[in-house]
Amino acid sequence: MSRLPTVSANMVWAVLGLIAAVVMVVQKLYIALAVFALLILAIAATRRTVRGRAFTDRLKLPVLALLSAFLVGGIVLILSDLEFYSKLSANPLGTLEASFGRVVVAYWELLKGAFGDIPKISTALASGDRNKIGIAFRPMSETLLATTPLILTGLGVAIAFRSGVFNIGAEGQLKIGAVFGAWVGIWIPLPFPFGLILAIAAGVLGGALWAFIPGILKAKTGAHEVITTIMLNAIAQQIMLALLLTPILRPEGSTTPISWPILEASQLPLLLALPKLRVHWGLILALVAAVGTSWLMFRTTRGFEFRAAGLNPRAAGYAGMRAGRTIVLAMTVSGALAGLAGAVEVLGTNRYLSPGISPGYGWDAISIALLGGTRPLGVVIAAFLFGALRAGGQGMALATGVPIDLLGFISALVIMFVAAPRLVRELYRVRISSAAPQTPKVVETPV
Amino acid sequence: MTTSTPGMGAAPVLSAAERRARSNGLIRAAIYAVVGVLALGAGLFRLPASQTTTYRLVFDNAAIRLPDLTVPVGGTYAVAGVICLAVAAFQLLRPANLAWRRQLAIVAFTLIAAVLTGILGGKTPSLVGLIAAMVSFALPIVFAGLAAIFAERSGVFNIGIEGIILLGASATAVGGSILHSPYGGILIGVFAGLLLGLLLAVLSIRYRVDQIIAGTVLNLAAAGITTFMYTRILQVKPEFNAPGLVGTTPIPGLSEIPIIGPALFNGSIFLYVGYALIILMQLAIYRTRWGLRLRAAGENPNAAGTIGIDVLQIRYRSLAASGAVAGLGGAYLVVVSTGSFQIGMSAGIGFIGIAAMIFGGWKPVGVAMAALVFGFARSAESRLGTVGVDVPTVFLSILPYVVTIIVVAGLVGRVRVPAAAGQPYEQA
Amino acid sequence: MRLQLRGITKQFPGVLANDHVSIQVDRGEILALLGENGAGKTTLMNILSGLYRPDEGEIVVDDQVRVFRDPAEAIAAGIGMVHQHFMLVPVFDVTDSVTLGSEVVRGPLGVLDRTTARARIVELSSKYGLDVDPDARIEDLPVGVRQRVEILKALYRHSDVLVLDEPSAVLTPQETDELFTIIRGLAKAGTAIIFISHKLNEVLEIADRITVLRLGKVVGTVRAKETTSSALAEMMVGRQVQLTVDRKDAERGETVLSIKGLQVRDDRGEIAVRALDLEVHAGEIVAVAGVQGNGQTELVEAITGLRQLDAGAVTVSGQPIPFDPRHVADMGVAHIPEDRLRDGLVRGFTVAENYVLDSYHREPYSSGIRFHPDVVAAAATTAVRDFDIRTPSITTDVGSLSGGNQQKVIVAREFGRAVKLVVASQPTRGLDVGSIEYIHRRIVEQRDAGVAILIVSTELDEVLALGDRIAVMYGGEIVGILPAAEATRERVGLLMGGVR
Amino acid sequence: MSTRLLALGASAAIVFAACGGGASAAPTTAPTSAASAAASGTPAPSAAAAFKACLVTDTGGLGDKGFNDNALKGLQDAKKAGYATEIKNLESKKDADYTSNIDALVADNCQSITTVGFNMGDATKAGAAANKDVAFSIVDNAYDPPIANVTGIVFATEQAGMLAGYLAAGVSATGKIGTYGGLPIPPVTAFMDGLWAGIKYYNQENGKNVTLLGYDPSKPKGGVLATAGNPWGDTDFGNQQANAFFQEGVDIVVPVAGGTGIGSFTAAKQAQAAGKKVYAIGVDTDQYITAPGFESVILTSIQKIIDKAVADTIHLAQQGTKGGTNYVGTLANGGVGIAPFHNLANLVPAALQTGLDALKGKISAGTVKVADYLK
Repeated sequence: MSRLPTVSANMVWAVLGLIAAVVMVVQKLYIALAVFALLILAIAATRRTVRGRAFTDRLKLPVLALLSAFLVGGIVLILSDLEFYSKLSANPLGTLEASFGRVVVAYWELLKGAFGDIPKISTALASGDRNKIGIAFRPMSETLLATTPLILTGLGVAIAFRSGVFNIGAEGQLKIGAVFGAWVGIWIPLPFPFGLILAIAAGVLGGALWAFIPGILKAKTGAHEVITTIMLNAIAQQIMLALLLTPILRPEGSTTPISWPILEASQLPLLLALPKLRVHWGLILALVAAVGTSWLMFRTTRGFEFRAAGLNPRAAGYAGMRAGRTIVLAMTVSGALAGLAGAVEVLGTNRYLSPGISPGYGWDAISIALLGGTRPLGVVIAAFLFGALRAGGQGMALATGVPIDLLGFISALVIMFVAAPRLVRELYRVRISSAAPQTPKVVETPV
Repeated sequence: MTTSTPGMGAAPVLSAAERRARSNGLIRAAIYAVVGVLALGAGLFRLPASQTTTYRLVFDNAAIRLPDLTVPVGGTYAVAGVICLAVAAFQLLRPANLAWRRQLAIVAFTLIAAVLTGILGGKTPSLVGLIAAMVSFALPIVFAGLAAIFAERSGVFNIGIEGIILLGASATAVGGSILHSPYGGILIGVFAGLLLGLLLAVLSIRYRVDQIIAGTVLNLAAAGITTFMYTRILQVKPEFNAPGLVGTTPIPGLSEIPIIGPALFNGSIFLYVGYALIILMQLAIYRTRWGLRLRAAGENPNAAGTIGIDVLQIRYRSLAASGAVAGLGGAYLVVVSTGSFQIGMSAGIGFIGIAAMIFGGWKPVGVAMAALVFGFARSAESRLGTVGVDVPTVFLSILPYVVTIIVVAGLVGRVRVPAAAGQPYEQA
Repeated sequence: MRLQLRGITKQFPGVLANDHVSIQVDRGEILALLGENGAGKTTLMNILSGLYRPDEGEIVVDDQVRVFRDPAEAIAAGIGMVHQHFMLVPVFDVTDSVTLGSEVVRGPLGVLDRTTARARIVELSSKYGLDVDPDARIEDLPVGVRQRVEILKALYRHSDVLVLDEPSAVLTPQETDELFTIIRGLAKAGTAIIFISHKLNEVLEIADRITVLRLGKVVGTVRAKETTSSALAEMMVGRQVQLTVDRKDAERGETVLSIKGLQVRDDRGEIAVRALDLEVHAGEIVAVAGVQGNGQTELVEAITGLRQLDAGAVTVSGQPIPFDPRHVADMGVAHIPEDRLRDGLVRGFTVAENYVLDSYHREPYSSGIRFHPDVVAAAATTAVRDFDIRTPSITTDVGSLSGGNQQKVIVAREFGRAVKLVVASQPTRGLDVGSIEYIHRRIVEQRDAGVAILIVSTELDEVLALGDRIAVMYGGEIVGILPAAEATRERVGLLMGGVR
Repeated sequence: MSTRLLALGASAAIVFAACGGGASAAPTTAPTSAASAAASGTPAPSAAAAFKACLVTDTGGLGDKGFNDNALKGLQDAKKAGYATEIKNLESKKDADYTSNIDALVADNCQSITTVGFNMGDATKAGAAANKDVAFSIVDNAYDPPIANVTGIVFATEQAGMLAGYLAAGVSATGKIGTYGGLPIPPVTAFMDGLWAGIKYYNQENGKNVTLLGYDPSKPKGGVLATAGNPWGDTDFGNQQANAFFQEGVDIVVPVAGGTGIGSFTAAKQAQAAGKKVYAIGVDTDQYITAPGFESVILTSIQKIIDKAVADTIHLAQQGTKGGTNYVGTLANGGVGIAPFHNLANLVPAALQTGLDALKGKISAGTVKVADYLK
């Protein structure tokens, strides 16, 4: 074990960050990249006060995890390029450089796809053309749109984690929420806010119901929620598909698995009245849910119970809290948020239900909850990041032809690195607060 | 929770576990009885005696010919009812929850058979085909289930099996194509699975990643990377996705046994490897030093560690074995059922394998039986469609999942999970 | 054979667990390792058994320096451990449990030869008088037998040195006597024994020599015949110890806790407490003595609303207690649970949050569903001052405090409100002497203020020091209640073993 | 220490990669690289002949060896043929991507956008309404009334299916044909309707009693579906299902379930190896070509000539026709058809070929209608 003073490690980071920042600015690369580099710089250089260190320590892990994941993703990108091999022997250095270049361009396009293109934005703003402005801000709007369900499912999973239950059933809860929300949104004609509210409530109820099942089974029989939620995910998928093939959701005589459109009065209105900007009030709902979750977890007695149960269910029981009720409640709230995500997708983004409702939001939610340290604010930030990945992937695919699936792989790597602080610590030899993101300890239960 | 075990009744001599077992037994008996009475009633009074289903017992080209078996639908229901009632009576006479899995399997099997016969009324389906499909559907589930057993018996909860199957399949396809041999592909697939199992072990043991998260990572990464590689490489260069096929090897004589011969003795090498694995694992887990230590690692790793057994090594090896068997499952999908890698071809088999492990009581033979029950459900589903029956099949599709939930919830009997499964073990 | 540990040093983050510890034990000798909790005894033994590697120092077996990289090497060198927490696999039978790791096998595939293994166990069992059924399942065996299985494990491996870590913690005096007979027999047969304990009397009774550890260092080694318990106690805690608490006589008031015909079941559904009657009055301390596992845990859980009553009645000030710990707390019952980190505190929560763990839902900490962290912070600040809790701040994770301060957080929480009855289970287990004195003083203060106090402890010294009346539990029943004046160590000890 | 150095090296590599990439991606160099073109931020003023054609695939996406892949081929062909100077494609992963992908392509200055699948019907309609200057087209969907800047590309798949059914009925020795689908949706059932009609027609013509297993237009809920795991990629199911058919005496199987079908081809190949004379009929594209390895199995394929339709639509768009019509691929206009028999031509006797030609003529002429044979 080397016992270099930590300062030197920090200095290394600072210098690295500085170099990266300078290079990026000189090369007219994107400002966001420079900001990213500055972030590392800041982490390295922050004064080592107790608060400051805790803060930077908390940031180091996610930042390094992201960095590592993108590094590995880049290597995969190079290695999956068949031309790379054929050219390598002829001109090794040039080929390597070109490949590295392609990786950087791919990531660069990812950023532009996620946040927009600054020159484009400024020209659009200058022109004052609503259409152009809409187009220029579209990437940002798409990122926020993709962020919305991720915040909600991420919050749900985070609440469950914090309360000591492993909800990996957000995917199924989202689908049932979507089915419930769609059903009400299609069939119950009420004037504007009421139809919408009822449909949202239905979605919340659906998700809550679907999470209540594993919750009550765990509380009453000890059935391990990981198993039951996996099974319920599969069942939810089948139920959704089956219902989409019946007149319960689709027009009589229709042969496509697409539901009726949601009634106008039950749709979530758009947030901005500019063309191309699809981001809708669901985002506000998600942010409110985040504030609400924060309030629930830290400012209510229920939240106190959830957190206590997550850390030490036995002591919580001794202090008079009801373990079973907490599990059921935490699962239900978790599922309600996932159900809300499903409803928001149906009522706001798609305005109909079809089998392609979720690309795996429920699984991303696990990454997001971990990456966000199971804190509401962290979840919002992590969801934004994943939303940016999802939306930016489109830009990357468009400009460079790199399949979006690379990002699925990269996001899996992000969870791996975040969940393995020791790995990151070993790779980079940096000090990282040993407090790993909180995940429920597996409690001894019969399965 | 430990603190709130509600005391049911006040029978003083019974322990809580026994009381629970007895009440479970009573519930089971009651359910069997009700179902039995319904089936019997339907068979005797509701269904027309004239309606029959004709099962064909042999394939057209079989050496040994048997006449078709014509069964009355009502009669089948009645027989199913009688069997259910018999199981109920047996359960009542033997109050402990002995062999509840077996009871459940018998009842489920009988009922599906009766319902199937009913639905197929008037048709002439092939019974031997139904059974052959049951076994074929069961085989990949068996591999996934055995992989799950390896991991969980050693104390690691492996939900990454689905991902390992998918990656193992892609490795088989690419490896077999490069080596121009499906058998080479199998080896590569198994080896890839082994490496992935080790990766899971390194993550969960060395880097203390929560086992469930590590498995989830593997599943997500597998889905992402295989799709990425498929679109980027295999799509462009299909020659990397042509590993070839492994043929079937009928066992002379045995494969001619009517009804079951074609199902059990006319398969690819995977079928026979599957048999060998089931038997060897069953024996090894309960009869050998290796098995004893494996179980100790999964039940109480501290006990094993303090007497000098290297628990971590056991877990590393078991996960490697788990990965290898899952990889074998992936290889099966490629070189037996498809001949190439396809996106998403694992289709949930890894999760059904975990379900089979639970239903099978963490025992290899149990897994085989559970896989047959699940395989039967799928086989029935497929057969119904084949002969053109107008019923939605969603209920058969979700059957394995629902059964698993019922089993893990202990609603039908007590489930005994390896005590340390899912818990990290720290070796100084 | 002679075993020496020379200059063993082991550092854990923040703790120097062993600081140049040297001990020696010879063939046929019984060496006791005496020390308080946290003195470094268990660390030392884990080093000896190959679970930990020492930072410095060496292990010498018969004048050869040995390095144990894992338990297998220690076992091969003839060192057998009986751990404090039994290392057995509940679902295995005795034969499998004993042979695990040193299985008898046939053939290259390692097929288990259970017949031979079983025969050897039967032989060993009868040779040393252990009386163990080789076919019984571990989970069906009582603790005393499980311990004998542990000893059998060591014998089966031909251990020349047998290390027993706190072996009597779960045994009745009678079982302890039986154990001592076995140990002496083993020593006579030539085994070297290391006997780890924090109980002075036991150590004096069994050991030939006694090495005392304090804060990771060896304080000294004495011959058992040449020392006294008070001398040992002083060595152990580093100063003159007063094992009694200054207190006035009890002013007994009205009945607060009344238990009649109580029957309670344990987690497995077995009857743990049967036909138990007990009363605790205001202003008195009733101490329940008994060996661990005789129903005390279930009794306490029944009184505090954590466990359902099977039969009988428990009332506090005449009101029956419900099966709801919160409701019971609201009736004025304070509970200090037996294992603070398992039952009493939430690690990961701050000191302030732990301070309100059972009152967070009440005014002024909450109103309705709203929780007020600022109010809690203010209250916790006061409590930290009042109860002398040494913590960097009230936002510190309670898990990072010392055991004594953790216990003070619980005491502050439970005594910080008006209570009629205090139920304290093992209130000083594993604490240093200073904290023990502090907590005892607080308990007596409560008594003097007219609170009824029920203390459950397996430490005879604590029971004798605090109790105005001493009740002894055995097999789920109270086998005797003695006034403090009549409670001698001997009488209580006999009752603890079930001898009325 | 060495690990630390390694980590440093890796980090440095990122930075230098950034330098290298930045340099090589500078706007002025390497105009052929798609990456650099996009990296330049604002589009370069395009030459008069420049035409950018783009494609959005459905969820389930590429790799289906079916309509998504085939539509992409059409796009690529359009570029080869010079109809488009630049092409782009985007994959959809979820419903919400449809609109997003269309908008992204519009923002990327695509002049023609093709979407694939009826799922995208609404998104395409909305996109077309918002971007009147872009020529849209959609595969497997038509609008009534047509939209001015959308070309609906639909196929009378059932016509080709009917030919295939007739062929299969003529070739089958056992008199049993089997089919199954991924989901019971029109693009799938159209194939099956065709098969049903073709078999029925054959039976009427020749007085035979060939039957179709796995589908009956009068029982819409029935039929075999591969929905349990993954409708379009559960190859094991495809294999098992084909075996189930073979066991029921079927000797020609027609899987209509994307990648799942590969499993059925495999089953047929295996059955052939075991001495059975069984065959399969491909769908969407000529799977003899697109699913290599099954040359001995694939009798023919029921083709929707999507690639040509897509390429032609792009050509029209390039020439200024933005839409306003629905293109219906029929036997008559060559938009649908059955693929050549390739290796298995010897299975089709001259008489059968004559019958096929006659039927094709009648369907083309409208004297035989599929719908009449669905009862």
